[in-house]
Amino acid sequence: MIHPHDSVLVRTLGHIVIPIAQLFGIYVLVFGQYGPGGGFVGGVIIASSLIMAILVFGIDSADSVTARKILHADGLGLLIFAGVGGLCLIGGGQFLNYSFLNIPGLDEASQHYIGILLTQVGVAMDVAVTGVSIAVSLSFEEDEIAEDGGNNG
Amino acid sequence: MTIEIPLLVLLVVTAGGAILVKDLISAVFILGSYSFVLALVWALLGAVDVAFVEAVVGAGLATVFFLLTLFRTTAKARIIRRPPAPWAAIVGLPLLGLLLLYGAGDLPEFGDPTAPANTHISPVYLENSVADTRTPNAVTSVLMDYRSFDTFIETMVIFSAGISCVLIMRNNSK
Amino acid sequence: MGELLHTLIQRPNFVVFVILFLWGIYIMAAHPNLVKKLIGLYIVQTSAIFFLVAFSAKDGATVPVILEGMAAVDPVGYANPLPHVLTVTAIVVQVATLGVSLALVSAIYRKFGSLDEDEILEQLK
Amino acid sequence: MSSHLPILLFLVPFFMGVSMPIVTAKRRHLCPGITLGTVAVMFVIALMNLRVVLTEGPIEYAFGGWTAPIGIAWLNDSIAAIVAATVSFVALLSIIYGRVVVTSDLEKSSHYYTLILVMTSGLVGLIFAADLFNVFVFLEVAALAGYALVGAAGGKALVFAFRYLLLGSLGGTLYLLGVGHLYVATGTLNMTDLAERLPALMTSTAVVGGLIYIFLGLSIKMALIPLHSWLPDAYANAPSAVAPFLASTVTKVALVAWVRIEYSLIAPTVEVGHVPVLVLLEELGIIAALIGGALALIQTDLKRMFAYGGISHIGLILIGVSLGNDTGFTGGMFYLVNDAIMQAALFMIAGAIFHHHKASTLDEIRGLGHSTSPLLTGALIVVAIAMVGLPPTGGFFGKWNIILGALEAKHHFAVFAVIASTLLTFGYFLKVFSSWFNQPQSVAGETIAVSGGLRLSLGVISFSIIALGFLSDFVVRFLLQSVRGGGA
Repeated sequence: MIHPHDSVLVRTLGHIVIPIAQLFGIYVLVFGQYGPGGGFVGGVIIASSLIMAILVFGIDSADSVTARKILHADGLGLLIFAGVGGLCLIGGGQFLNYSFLNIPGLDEASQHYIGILLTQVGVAMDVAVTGVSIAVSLSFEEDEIAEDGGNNG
Repeated sequence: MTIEIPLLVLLVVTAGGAILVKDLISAVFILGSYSFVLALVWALLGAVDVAFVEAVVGAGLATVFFLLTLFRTTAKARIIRRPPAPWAAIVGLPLLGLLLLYGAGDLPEFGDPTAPANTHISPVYLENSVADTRTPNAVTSVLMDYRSFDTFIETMVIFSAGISCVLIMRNNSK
Repeated sequence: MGELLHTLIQRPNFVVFVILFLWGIYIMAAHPNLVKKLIGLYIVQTSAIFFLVAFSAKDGATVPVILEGMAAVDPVGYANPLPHVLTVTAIVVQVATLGVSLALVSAIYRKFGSLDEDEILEQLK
Repeated sequence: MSSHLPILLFLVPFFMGVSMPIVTAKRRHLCPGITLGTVAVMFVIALMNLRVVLTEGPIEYAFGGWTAPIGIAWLNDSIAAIVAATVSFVALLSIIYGRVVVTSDLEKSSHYYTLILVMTSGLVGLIFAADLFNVFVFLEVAALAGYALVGAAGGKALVFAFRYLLLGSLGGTLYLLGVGHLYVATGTLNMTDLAERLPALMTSTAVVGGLIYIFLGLSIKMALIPLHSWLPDAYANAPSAVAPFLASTVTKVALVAWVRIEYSLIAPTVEVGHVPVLVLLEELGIIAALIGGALALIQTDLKRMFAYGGISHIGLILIGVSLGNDTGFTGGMFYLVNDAIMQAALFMIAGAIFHHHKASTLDEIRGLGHSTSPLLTGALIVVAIAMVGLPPTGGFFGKWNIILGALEAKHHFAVFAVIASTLLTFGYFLKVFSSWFNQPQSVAGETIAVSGGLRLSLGVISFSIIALGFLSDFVVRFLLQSVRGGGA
């Protein structure tokens, strides 16, 4: 069992660092198409900020409510990814052929751009949720997690 | 090349440290620095995306996972004995080493721009990335578009890893 | 033999790869401690990935982020993106495997109270 | 639409598996039903796909609309269609069976069912993949789910799951290293493209080294002797409910991946130091078939014995596909289909015996033949006949074709190995039956009530083992289609 940290310094820094890390994660995610980064890195950074929240404030505290909630979204990111692919299938193309996303008013290359962006978001969500989920299952006993914070298992 | 050599030496040293250090928690921290040195080497080789992923995933997430596991063990369990060498390793490793040398015998020169890997398919990605997908970062466009199915499966690997962890830990806590 | 040594010295990347790969496998096979085995596995996996990147690097090439925009691109000036993609995928697979293996280690520790393989096998008998 | 069938076959279990934790968060009791329905739909799609391939021939599926060397391609040919149908058939029966013997804590976990479905879709992808790196990621999906399912039994199984994980990951890494060598030497990952570029490069040590790594990596995954050590412990301790599925599919599908690579990349004329590569592979198969059979003979635990039997059959299949002629190849592939079903049946029987009688070793099953349900005895006899390879079961025709192929290639030692492994199989089943029909030490009396699910799964699987014998002609001709179709 990992106990919440009671040093004031750590908690104050946590309040400052965690939102910055989350913001940075989102930045890396969105700008993955222009520079290094993308879904994986963005997702991992967001995951680590949430893990930090759990470690600093404890899993039951109000500050790690996002981290607790995110555990319920298991698989949602993957479903977004598959959904984009499935839309292409429905649109008449092959799986993940973004040309068949059929977004009105966009040429083919822009549809690919949108496709990449959406799938990146899916990847980031999946990575973030899984990162937190693995960290939580490695550090807490099943019954230590409050009812609403527990993973669906 | 000149900056690389010290980094490569550092790589071997950190790997050796992670392997040889007796205290598991120190070993994990050294492993984190190993990952970080690896990320530096990759950044030097022009693989910025890989370096970024390695720095965040290898040095960050992997270290966190290791530490979270170790924090739940007692200090007694973390004491390490000296390992005896099993015969399978003594026989198998030199063979594998010979195989590695054999396989590398006529690999293309390091960094050769005319090597097959650099001339066969990869130019297509570089030339068409912007026109096809409006994405200047060719790594992202290959990762999420040209070979997006691999990425999809990989995301599935991560998902099943998360599910697996929950299943294993939950099942055993009873 | 001398020729071989000569080529090896010219390829420090390859030498480092071989050292890491074999050392990692040795630790995986020989060390009784489960966490050390995982450290060995981690080193083996990263060394294989290292091989992939190091041997498809391109001299005089820069980061594969195309700056010309829609203008014609000269592929010689940019690093090959494909190995980077494979590598990113492989790293993430590696960390996923690490997560599952640590969950197994943790569960084993809870069940048997030890991280030492020989002690655990002793208990299994 | 028909060209999308493989991806549908992959997406159906994937989608249901991933949404399972969300859908059943409040209704946990729905999990088994959903899983069963999903796999049933899969089986139907696999049959439709079989029909499409039968009429239209091999179909290539380009993901994202990027054609082969640029993007990722799947190849839907007769080998893939048949193996995919087999895998979904085995999965269907294993899940029906699994509901009978599943432990209560696993049954309540939606993650357990998610992992089964994720693993199934991973195996489907592995069957169709025609891209070296795509094979790698699918290997890892299937393997990761496999480690967790073995470990889900808790206790001893955790240790063996950990060993399985170490060896399996090492296999994956070796495979990746091989892919790296091939990529650096040729610049491509697609198998068809590689097949065009490789013949000129076959003298390159990098290419040969790469192929050796790929083979080593996949040998670990398919448990080829001497890299088999993870398998018996892992499968003997895995939860009874998934053991049939794991034992029948994981190693076979890894072998299918190797067969694809071998068949498209290694021509019979390829030599390493004047020895044809295929002959080397055949020798490895012979060693595995003989040692595996011998090891099975000395086991006293039923599941371990059957696991070693499976290891020895992997060797047999490798002999068949490495003979370098069509007869041997189709024989090997047909035997692979049979073996998948037989392994599933064996582990179902072993699991059912353990479930009903708490018996797992040869000593403990002594005399059970007199007291247990005749269904178990009947199924055991049918599987034994098929494992030994007597007509009219499918096992006979597979072995027969392998022997014919070996005679055609004039490899008499291979013929000897097939026959010897048959005798070994006969030997260990003799051991099983001699204790099964032994006089009971104490009359246990009452006949156990066999539930409907067990009745159904064991009945159907025994029937299909015999039916495959009658279908053998059709299947072999169908397999020939992809052989004659050229390429892979």
